[in-house]
Amino acid sequence: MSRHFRAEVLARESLTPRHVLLRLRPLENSLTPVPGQFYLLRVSQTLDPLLRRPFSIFSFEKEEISFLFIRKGRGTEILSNLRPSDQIEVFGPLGRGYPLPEQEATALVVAGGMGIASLFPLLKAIRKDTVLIYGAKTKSDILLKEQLNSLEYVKTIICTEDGTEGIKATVLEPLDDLLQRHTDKNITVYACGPDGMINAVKRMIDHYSLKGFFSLEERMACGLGACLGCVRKTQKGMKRVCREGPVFSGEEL
Amino acid sequence: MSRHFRAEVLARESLTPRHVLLRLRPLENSLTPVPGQFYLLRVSQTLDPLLRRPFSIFSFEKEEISFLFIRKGRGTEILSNLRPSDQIEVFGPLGRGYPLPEQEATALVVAGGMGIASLFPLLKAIRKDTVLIYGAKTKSDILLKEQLNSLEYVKTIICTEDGTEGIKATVLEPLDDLLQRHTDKNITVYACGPDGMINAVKRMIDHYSLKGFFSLEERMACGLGACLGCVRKTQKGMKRVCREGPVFSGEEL
Amino acid sequence: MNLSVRISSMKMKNPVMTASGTFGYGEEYSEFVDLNSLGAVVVKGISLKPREGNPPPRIWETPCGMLNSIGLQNVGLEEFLKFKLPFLRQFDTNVVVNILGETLEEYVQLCEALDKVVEAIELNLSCPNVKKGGILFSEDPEIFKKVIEESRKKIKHSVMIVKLSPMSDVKKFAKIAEQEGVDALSLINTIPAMAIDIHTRRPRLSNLVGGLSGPAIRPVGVKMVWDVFSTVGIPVIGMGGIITGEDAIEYILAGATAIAVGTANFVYPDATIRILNGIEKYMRLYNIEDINSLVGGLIWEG
Amino acid sequence: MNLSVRISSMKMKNPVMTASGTFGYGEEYSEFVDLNSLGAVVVKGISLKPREGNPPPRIWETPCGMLNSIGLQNVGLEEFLKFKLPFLRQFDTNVVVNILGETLEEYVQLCEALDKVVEAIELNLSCPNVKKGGILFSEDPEIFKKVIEESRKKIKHSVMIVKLSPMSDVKKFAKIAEQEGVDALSLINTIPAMAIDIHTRRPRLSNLVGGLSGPAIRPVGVKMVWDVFSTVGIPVIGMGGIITGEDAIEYILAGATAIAVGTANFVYPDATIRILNGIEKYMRLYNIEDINSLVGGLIWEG
Ligand SMILES: Cc1cc2nc3c(=O)[nH]c(=O)nc-3n(C[C@H](O)[C@H](O)[C@H](O)COP(=O)(O)OP(=O)(O)OC[C@H]3O[C@@H](n4cnc5c(N)ncnc54)[C@H](O)[C@@H]3O)c2cc1C
Ligand SMILES: Cc1cc2nc3c(=O)[nH]c(=O)nc-3n(C[C@H](O)[C@H](O)[C@H](O)COP(=O)(O)OP(=O)(O)OC[C@H]3O[C@@H](n4cnc5c(N)ncnc54)[C@H](O)[C@@H]3O)c2cc1C
Ligand SMILES: Cc1cc2nc3c(=O)[nH]c(=O)nc-3n(C[C@H](O)[C@H](O)[C@H](O)COP(=O)(O)O)c2cc1C
Ligand SMILES: Cc1cc2nc3c(=O)[nH]c(=O)nc-3n(C[C@H](O)[C@H](O)[C@H](O)COP(=O)(O)O)c2cc1C
Ligand code: FES
Ligand code: FES
Repeated sequence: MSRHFRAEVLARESLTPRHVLLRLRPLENSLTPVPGQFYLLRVSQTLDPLLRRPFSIFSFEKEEISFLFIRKGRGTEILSNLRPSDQIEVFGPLGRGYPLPEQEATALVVAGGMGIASLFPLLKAIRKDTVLIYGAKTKSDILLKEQLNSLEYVKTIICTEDGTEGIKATVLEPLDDLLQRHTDKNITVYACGPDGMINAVKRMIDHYSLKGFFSLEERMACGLGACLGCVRKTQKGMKRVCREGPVFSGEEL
Repeated sequence: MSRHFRAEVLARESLTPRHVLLRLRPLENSLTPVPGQFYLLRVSQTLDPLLRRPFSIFSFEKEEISFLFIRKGRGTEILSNLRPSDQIEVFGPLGRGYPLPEQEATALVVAGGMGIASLFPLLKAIRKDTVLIYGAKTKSDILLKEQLNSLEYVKTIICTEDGTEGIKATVLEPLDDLLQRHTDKNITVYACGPDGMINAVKRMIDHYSLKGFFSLEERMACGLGACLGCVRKTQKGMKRVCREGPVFSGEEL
Repeated sequence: MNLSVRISSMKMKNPVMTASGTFGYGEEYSEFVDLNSLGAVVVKGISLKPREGNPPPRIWETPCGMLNSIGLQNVGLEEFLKFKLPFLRQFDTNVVVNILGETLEEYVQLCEALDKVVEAIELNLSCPNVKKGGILFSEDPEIFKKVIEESRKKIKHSVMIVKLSPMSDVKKFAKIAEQEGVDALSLINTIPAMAIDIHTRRPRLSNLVGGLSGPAIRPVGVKMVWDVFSTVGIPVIGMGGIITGEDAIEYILAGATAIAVGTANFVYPDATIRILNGIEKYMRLYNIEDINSLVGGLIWEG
Repeated sequence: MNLSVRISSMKMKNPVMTASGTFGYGEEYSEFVDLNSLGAVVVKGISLKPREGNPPPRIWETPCGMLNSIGLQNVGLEEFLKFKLPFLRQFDTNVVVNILGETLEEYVQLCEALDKVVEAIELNLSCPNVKKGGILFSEDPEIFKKVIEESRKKIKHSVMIVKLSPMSDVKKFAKIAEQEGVDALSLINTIPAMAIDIHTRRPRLSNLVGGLSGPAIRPVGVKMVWDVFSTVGIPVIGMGGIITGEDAIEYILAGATAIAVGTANFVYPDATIRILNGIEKYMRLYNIEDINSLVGGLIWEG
């Protein structure tokens, strides 16, 4: 059982022309991840691109592990050209995932764009009523509609910046709405998305004195806390996103 | 009609575990090569490996162009993993090929190991009685036996160093034999193979005052005569294998 | 959209040049590249007399790069003027001659012979100075200064470019060159490097040491261009590992007024045109009217 | 088959070390690498006081390489001795501490504190000297000599290693180090470089400049190791872009008695072990009894 193993491509599905679901079959026993943890995938057999690319665990079963990503640069481009039976080197699970909400607490999940990839397994794991606020630029960036609908405990509020799907708003407006209406302070907020969104959500939960967990992204090399490449400044100094994160609590940030 | 075009992989056939026949379909019109000319293939979509790899034309038809190569290092390894419908960038034909024997002359073709790849299309083009002396280390390095048998004008003498196929000899012994018996001086010798063999054949034809053409290999970058990377010292100074060669006449060398 | 730039008095229709030694004498690539569409063609380094160069093997591939030790092979000044230059003169582009010498006098003579004959002369000073026991002209500030001073006297009409070696303190050498009245600087030349065949235990290059070029060195080139751009007032020609238009823009933002394409020509015979197209695409994307507005456009509050 | 080598008085069971800054304090990789099987663990550069380093972003990928500008972040001497060293002491391997200072005094104090405590001390002199207006200790021969001289006085038991910067005349600096009684040299450190995001026009690293490492620089490292090996008599530790056992052999043939694995750890968490296995495989293939017989084994009649 090692955190470094080979896997075989089962399928590469295009959710949209830019969004890819990569389904892999581990060729060795691997550790069970917690939602919010991530893996480093080696994208090339050659030395270019050199570094591995980090992706949140999207789903994990005994015989299948999958990642959901957006084609962005060279690495994700190569990954999106993988074909069934190709092999790939996988390194993980790494980092700290999302802690589940405490017994009495309700979860409020805020996903910006690709943040949904990291939060989706959390939504599946929280087996009680949960609200998801899911925002993106436009209709075609809203993924997994069916899968979200089929999560029985989850109520989803979709918003797009241009109003082409759901309400025309950023995630912040429905979030503020909800928080204002719920005087119950036992809410735990989970957020993953662009830095701007993270900062705004953080300010909001501070304002309402709520508990929150935030997943951050930073460029990575080692994934193990050794190179000090992926740090973020926190209340307690520089913290490694790959080791102390990627999920940080509101107090830490 | 450009010498730089894309092609689609039709098939990658393994003649032996180490010898690969790569059959391509040009996606643009391309120029008709002469036997002995070569192409530079780009092996990777990424920047590593960076340089193109040179291969002699093995066969050329309107809809198909193919190369025969041995897996040697990183480049040929990647090429041998290509699959049908993959695309690849092809650059050629480049250099000077073999001139056909003159009207009255008989051709004597000497192939050492992979030299057969460059000489096979020549054997097909010389439409008169020709002797091929084809040597290699061992039985499994002797390729194309059936195809050679089906060339009606060609009489093939196979030799292996360990005697596992044909006669136990290097190409030099049957060659010397033949040349001693043929007092007719109107023989043109064609040779392609390792440098040691080329040098020995060259000495031999000089001894018998025969005409000869030799195909050389040197590491290449541009393939166009611009970088001066691929030179060989000749009677007339440094000559570029990619431009003045790869086929040189006996007098030049 | 304006793509034209000036390297001192040399006007170029766009900032794309070829890097010396990688584009032959232009002719070799003319089937793939319309030479009329290049800002300038920089030819293989020319010496007074023809030279044979090093024995093979002369090149070796390395991760994202290559080594070369051509060793100054070239046709010599006379043949260049007689056969190579007339070919290039058919095209509406600037001709830049890179020159190589083994003594101070050779540089001076070459400058004298080429002044006014070509639009620009680029001094490659990464050659061993035979009179000073093989030390490179680019290594010792005194020798460096002396060659430039004497060459400057002979270059009255053409643009004088000095090519900097990455193995020196580029800021220091750039300042010396500027003080001596050089019109423009080009950089970087290849980085000395070597490789060994572990099976034969012999060097991969007959000459043992070669110059590393290609994408591997790009981040080093970008930094040095920025360093020189921040130090001197004369225009900089940037090169080292440029493969795409985006790489070219990176160099321009770092301070290059023009850029040169080297090893990329081996990867794509029409690399210069691809790069030119890539530059135009970027300018359209960001609505850049004038390429000159990008030069040194790096945003940095350091 | 003998794989053991000696770096002065430090005996190593094999020539595989880790490169400072790429292997944390050993602990981080102990799940993937049995630290007992390494020749030595070289830890992240330590300074007297803990340091925060540069703000992110600190790394950027380049063709076959990467840039880093960690900026000396480390736990500081005290915490290292209290928490990091005891962990490493559980293993049967040598511990080498890479040290960083901003003044001559800091180097001297670090040497004093670490002498005898660890098997070897590696001076990283590619740090800016705050007292001399930020000039690097590795840049100026006088300053370089001075730090070594003073540090040497404090290192009485441990092996003293000086790490050379590729941005200097390595032969010259190697000679100075040898004359000052340094026990071994290590090279190369990263090459200063930079990259620009052409879309935002801002540097890819918050610090603008970073160090280039990885396979891209291997041919430069091999040459410098050969240059230093040919110049001095003390052992050389080679590094720069070693990814496979074959790369390690290349460095050894160029003159490295031991080699260090840096960026490769990020490509494969068990890179050190893979490299060790690769070295053994090569030795078996060629029936090499003793790894020491390969050191500087390049065949070259130059
Ligand atoms: C912990 C973590 C989890 C992630 N999970 C997902 C996910 O589930 N789905 C998804 O689509 N994306 C995810 N990302 C972002 C993803 O890693 C990048 O989009 C990807 O690395 C881009 O690679 P590229 O080669 O295509 O892009 P390029 O821009 O060409 O990459 C260049 C370099 O920058 C790095 N890089 C670029 N963008 C990012 C980024 N946002 N974060 C970190 N490094 C980056 C690359 O890894 C590479 O080293 C995650 C990032 C982190 C840190
Ligand atoms: C004109 C010409 C025609 C050729 N035709 C054929 C052919 O039809 N079939 C065939 O099997 N081989 C042929 N070769 C040899 C073939 O080019 C090499 O085997 C191939 O480049 C090896 O690449 P690699 O990456 O697998 O090997 P590596 O050893 O990893 O290559 C490293 C570098 O060395 C170069 N190199 C290695 N061996 C040679 C060589 N023998 N000649 C030139 N460059 C070399 C590579 O191109 C590359 O740049 C020909 C070579 C030349 C010059
Ligand atoms: C094969 C080859 C030959 C070269 N010859 C010369 C030369 O004659 N004069 C010179 O100044 N630079 C020469 N160079 C250096 C290039 O002009 C350029 O500075 C260097 O290759 C970096 O650019 P690149 O990475 O784009 O190739 C040569 C480079 C290569 C690869
Ligand atoms: C992330 C990172 C951090 C580094 N930190 C240090 C350091 O603290 N001290 C030091 O001397 N070298 C440091 N180095 C340089 C390496 O030790 C090594 O010299 C260099 O990376 C070349 O080897 P490589 O190409 O195998 O990585 C660091 C390199 C990297 C990539
Ligand atoms: S990626 Fe190396 S410390 Fe986080
Ligand atoms: S490969 Fe460039 S001259 Fe032949």
